[in-house]
Amino acid sequence: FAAEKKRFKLAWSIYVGWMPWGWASDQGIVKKWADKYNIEIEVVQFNDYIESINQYTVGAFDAVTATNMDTLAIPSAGGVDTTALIVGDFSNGNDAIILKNKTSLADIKGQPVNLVELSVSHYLLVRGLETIGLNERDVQVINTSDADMVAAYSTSDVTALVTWNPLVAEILAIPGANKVFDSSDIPGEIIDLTVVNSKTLTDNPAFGKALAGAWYETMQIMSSDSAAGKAARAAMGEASGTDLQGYENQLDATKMFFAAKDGVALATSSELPKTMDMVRGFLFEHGLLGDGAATADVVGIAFPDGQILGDKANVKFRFDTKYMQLAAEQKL
Amino acid sequence: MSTVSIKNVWKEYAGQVILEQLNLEVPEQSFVSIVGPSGCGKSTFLRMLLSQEKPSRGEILIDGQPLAEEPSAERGVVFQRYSVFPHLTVAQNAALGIEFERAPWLGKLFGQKKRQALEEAEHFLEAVGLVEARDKYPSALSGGMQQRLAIAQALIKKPQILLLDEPFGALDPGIRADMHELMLNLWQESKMTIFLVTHDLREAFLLGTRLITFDRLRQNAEEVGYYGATITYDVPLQASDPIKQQAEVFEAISGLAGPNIDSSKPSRRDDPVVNVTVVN
Amino acid sequence: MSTVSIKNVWKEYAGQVILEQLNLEVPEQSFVSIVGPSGCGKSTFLRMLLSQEKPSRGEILIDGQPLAEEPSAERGVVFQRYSVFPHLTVAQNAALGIEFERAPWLGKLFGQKKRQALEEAEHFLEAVGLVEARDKYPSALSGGMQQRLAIAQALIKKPQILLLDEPFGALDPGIRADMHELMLNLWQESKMTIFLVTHDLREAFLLGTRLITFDRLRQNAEEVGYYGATITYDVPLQASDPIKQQAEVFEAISGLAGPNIDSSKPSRRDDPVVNVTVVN
Amino acid sequence: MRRIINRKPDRHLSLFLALLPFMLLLVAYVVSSEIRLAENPGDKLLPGLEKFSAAIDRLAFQADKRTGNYLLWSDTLASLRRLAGGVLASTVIGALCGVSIGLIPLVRAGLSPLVAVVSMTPPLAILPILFIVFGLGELSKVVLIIIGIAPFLIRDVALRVQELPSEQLIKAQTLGANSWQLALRVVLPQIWPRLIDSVRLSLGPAWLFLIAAEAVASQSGLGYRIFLLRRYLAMDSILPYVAWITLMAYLFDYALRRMQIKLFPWFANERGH
Amino acid sequence: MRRIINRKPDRHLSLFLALLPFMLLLVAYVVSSEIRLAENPGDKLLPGLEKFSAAIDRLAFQADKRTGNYLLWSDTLASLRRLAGGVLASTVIGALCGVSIGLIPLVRAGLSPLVAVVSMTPPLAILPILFIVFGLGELSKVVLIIIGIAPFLIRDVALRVQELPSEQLIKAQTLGANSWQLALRVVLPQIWPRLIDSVRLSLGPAWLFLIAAEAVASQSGLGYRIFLLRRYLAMDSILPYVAWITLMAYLFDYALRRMQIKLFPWFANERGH
Ligand SMILES: Nc1ncnc2c1ncn2[C@@H]1O[C@H](COP(=O)(O)OP(=O)(O)OP(=O)(O)O)[C@@H](O)[C@H]1O
Ligand SMILES: Nc1ncnc2c1ncn2[C@@H]1O[C@H](COP(=O)(O)OP(=O)(O)OP(=O)(O)O)[C@@H](O)[C@H]1O
Ligand SMILES: [Mg+2]
Ligand SMILES: [Mg+2]
Repeated sequence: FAAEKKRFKLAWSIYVGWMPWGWASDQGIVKKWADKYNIEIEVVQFNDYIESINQYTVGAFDAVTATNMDTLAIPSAGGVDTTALIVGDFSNGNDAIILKNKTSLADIKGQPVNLVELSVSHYLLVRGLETIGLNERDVQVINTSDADMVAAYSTSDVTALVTWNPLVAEILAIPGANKVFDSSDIPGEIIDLTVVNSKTLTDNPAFGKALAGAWYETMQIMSSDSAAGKAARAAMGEASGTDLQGYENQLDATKMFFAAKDGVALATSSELPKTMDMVRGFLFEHGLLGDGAATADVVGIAFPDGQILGDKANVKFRFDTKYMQLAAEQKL
Repeated sequence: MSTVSIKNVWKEYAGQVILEQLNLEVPEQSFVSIVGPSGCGKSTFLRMLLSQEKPSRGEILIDGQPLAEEPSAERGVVFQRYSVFPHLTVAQNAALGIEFERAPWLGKLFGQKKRQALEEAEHFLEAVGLVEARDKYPSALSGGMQQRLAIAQALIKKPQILLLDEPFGALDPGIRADMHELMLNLWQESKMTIFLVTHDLREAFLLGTRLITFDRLRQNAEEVGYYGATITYDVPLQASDPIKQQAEVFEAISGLAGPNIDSSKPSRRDDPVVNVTVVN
Repeated sequence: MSTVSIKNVWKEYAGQVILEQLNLEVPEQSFVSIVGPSGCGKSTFLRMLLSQEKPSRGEILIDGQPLAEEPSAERGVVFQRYSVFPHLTVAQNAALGIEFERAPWLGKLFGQKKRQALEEAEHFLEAVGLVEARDKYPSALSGGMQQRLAIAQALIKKPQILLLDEPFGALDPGIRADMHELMLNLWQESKMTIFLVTHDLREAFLLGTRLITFDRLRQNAEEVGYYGATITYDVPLQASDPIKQQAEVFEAISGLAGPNIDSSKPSRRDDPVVNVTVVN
Repeated sequence: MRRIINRKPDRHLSLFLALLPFMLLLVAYVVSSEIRLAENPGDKLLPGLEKFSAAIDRLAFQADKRTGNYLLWSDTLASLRRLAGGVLASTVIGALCGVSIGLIPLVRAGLSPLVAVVSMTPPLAILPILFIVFGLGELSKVVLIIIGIAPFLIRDVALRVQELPSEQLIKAQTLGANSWQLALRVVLPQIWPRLIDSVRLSLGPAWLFLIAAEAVASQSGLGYRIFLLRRYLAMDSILPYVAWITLMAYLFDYALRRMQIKLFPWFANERGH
Repeated sequence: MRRIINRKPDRHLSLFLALLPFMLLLVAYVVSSEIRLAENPGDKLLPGLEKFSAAIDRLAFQADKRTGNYLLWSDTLASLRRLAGGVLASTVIGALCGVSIGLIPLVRAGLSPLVAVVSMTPPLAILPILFIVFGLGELSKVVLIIIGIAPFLIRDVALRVQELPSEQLIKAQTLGANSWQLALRVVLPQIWPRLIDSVRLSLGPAWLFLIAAEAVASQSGLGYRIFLLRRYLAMDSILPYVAWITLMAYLFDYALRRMQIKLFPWFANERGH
């Protein structure tokens, strides 16, 4: 049954690729689009990324910003049917493996590696190790909170770590820190999404349209070289605790899909199912698909072309290009 | 205006018998003086009358009814250790009982009513000589002043039964005499039943209509703890008797008033009080 | 074995004069009895002798030297309120002073030495009749027992100056007589100087070699706080005098021993102590 | 030679002694900072003192470009509002529940195990549930502070109530007090000054919980700012923020102490000062 | 009708009253869980009770695939070791500094402002500096607990020392005690039972800081596990962990209470029980 809603809530957290939500909300762009579709959208900023996903998962929010991996691991594995509404960007260097006073990834063997366990950093590490024929058992993973990563690096206990921006930039500024592997070596695998509860979306297409409209209007402004674009980027930088320069550095390591059609392209590419297969393999191995999971197939992932990875009867993660497509065609 | 019956009451602490076989019938309007060696259980006896402690055996009846299971306004008390309320000034301490009665909800009076309560309290403060210290907190009072405050506090409620545990111990003779007068007047006026524990035999005789003594009958070091104290003398007194006519009783009792005495040596002490009396 | 000189000492609390113009020369080996109405400043006077409080004006000399600025083992004390240590048993409380002396580092003796200290303490416990309560904690003692423990605790140190604040108030006549004996023996033995605050005039006469009274000379309600108490009588006593020979002094003093008396009405009280003495 | 317990410093010595450890800390900081900066002039961990003044100037006296607010003040205002709410509510709860538990055996039997258990539950571990129940707004932040410190206050107050001499309660009953009057006139007034002590002790934890709450979801507040700056290891801004929080907390502590002495003169005397 | 303050529940009623609120909480949980599960059978926030038993079985009684450890036990061991270190060290520090501050005016003048300031400093905000000084290993976790609770213990002990009747100190001095003996024989022994109360009150915060420390950098421990589990909202495992922490904390609390009564019989009597 279609339960029409009027009020919706979006949770976003502070990260380079999601800062536009905060700005769009501040600038009234979200409200403009919500008004257009005669709904209300509340945009809530989280400082704690995981908590924002958790709150989405337990139903406090209708939409949230998350990576492809965390979407699969938390809401989807938690039984919340979730649709990737907007494919915003993929990490293209934003996540990196850093060694202290060593220059080659192979040197990581046998070292303790500080990272946020079970996060995309962890995934990056595993993928990095694969490229040189190593495996997770060849290093010693130490869970370290992201907020303390920079400080942790300053101690002699830490010789290797994996983390994301802006922490990467801060650490690389310290003499002796060397980036030995980053997400540009596995392009398109760490994808930043804005995801929506599938049921809410089906019942209320207006919500999806308003979000997509607001997002791509914002993209257009921030990608322009005009004063307005620059001001937008400066504001986003400041909201994330840095300045224009710092924010643009982060953008440089991010493959933003300013144009809706680029997002559509990634979502429909043949690489995406392969990526998702690797991601779910990683999650399965680390017990993140639910401890009852016998295989990585428990959660079904649907792609725009109708292809389904995993359990067809239990599709909980859908890539849907419909709204991006509408945006690309200026039909919103 | 209450009779008190104590029926075969025993009290033990941690397996040690403190009091045993207490039997006592106290008619209404009695003024019972209690004397006995230090540590024999006089305060314990009062605590039982107050329902602060329960007898280990036996029962206490008031007007034929079992004692209420908790302290109540019918039974007032002045404790051996000063127990006034440290957070209230002298005047507030004195008026507290009135406030409890007249302000059932807040326990506090305001405006006209408050002034009236304070006035009534003032009357008692005057009687115990504390008017000038009206606004002091107990921490700024001398020991004797605190004790007098506790007395005023208890008297103001005019309880039916009043339990006094060495209330005048910290007072100088002058004030003490004032207190005696006050006490006797109130007693005659309100016809309450009073139990007074004191170490001053003279006081006991002067005030009481009846004198009872607590002591251990059997006593030797090995058996301590097996036998408690009990009532050894129970003497009716006539308030009008001149004290010196009671010299005989005095003598008999004074021989008992120490803890380590065995009854074979009735009086090896030269207590000045006794001496003076005996020479009369 | 110390002389005490008090030179024009005043004491004020919060702007209120409590004591004024105290002047006193006490030769060594004196036994000074102090009496006075409740709240006149007797305890305050002892607190100054103990260095617990400082005089507001004037000075106190001991053997010609200014009083040490802090309490010391030369000056022992028994406080008006029982002040024994709640965490130590009776025996441990009594032995504490010995332990402080012999175990400078730990304040605690062990083995043979400990047994010896406890034995010495036992001697004093016996004198105050607390041997049987040896292993009890103060919370399980009666008021009088705590007071006796405090006495034993102070005496065991044989201080040169001993300050006693109504130490016998909570004791029955029998025990009190024992305490008197004990006190006099110790005093004769160790030749200390004793200050005894008491409300029992008889006791004051019996024990003291000198009796001083504190009182306010000028007194009317409006002026309270402006005038403090001072020494009004200072009478030498001879321990050997029979008490009745001191009747005159007695009479004079008893007229003063109340707080609200103006000197024009010397004796309106019928204090039993006084009465009895006078009839002799 | 007086015993050390009797030697009281005069005003000047007191002030000197009080400042001494802070001076030492400052010197230690400056030295360590110099050493680190000599090795790496860009070191962010222990910035030089001049960096602090620049950061303080920026945060406190220049309007933020994005929002137009003076960050330090707007953050302070936001945080203080939450803190005040949480601490006041906790104090009221602490007084009410603490007195009930300490005074009424039936309530004690029923609630004291619950309070003990709640006080032992790490609130940060059940954040998701708290947020679901109380939402993500101001309420949840206040509630986190309450959950964090109220159990402590309750238990402390209950302990203090039980420490009142039993003679006092007996006495009040003989003066005719019913339970309610007794709580109101005998127990509560004696608990207030002790409650102030307890609140003083819980101010530190209250800030802790406030900062934790602000680090999860909020757009202003001192905790939020620290969280944001931490990722850049901007110690030149973080440390002034920390110092500011500490200063405020210390001033509250001081104010409470003065208040206790002013409002409850009998208490200071009882304590023997 | 007796006053409510005099009505003491018997053993059975006590037990019933103590369990009642927990029963109510359980019922509330089960009902809410049912409601949520009816909407989304995969709901992770309030899993059904059977999920808990499965999770407990997995965590406590089956070796972890990756490490071969029984997670619950190895985590518990790691955490308890840190907790014990931190609490013991804090207790010793609390007793020593608290007694010195409470007893010696010179120390009070010098240290009490410092302790007040430290107790107000949010430790989590200055973690980076702690790391530099104490490294990232076990030591820093223990130190975080100490920084978290020692100032509270110190201040509480100091307050308690100042509450001792001044007559006792005077009396001891007339018995010839020097400051050291006085601290050793008069003050400390009377502080122990009160210190136990203070430690009981600080157990909750101690766990809190332990969990926070383990969230920063570690490979084992209850706090580590909770944060890891939080990454995929595995409340079916988190809640048993929280319950387990609470249970242990409660047992410690209980043990401390028993110990206080056993070791310090005079204290319970003084308090009037
Ligand atoms: N801390 C204080 N602040 C203000 N006044 C005080 C303080 N301590 C004592 N006083 C006042 O000093 C006076 C003398 O008190 P003190 O205890 O010396 O009397 P006392 O002679 O020992 O009386 P008692 O025989 O009743 O023990 C009293 O009036 C009391 O109110
Ligand atoms: N809580 C207790 N536990 C164990 N024994 C106790 C307790 N309270 C009192 N006692 C013992 O009971 C006996 C009587 O005490 P009580 O206080 O009644 O004596 P008392 O006659 O009032 O003495 P005093 O004249 O000295 O006040 C004492 O020997 C005391 O040791
Ligand atoms: Mg008694
Ligand atoms: Mg006195």
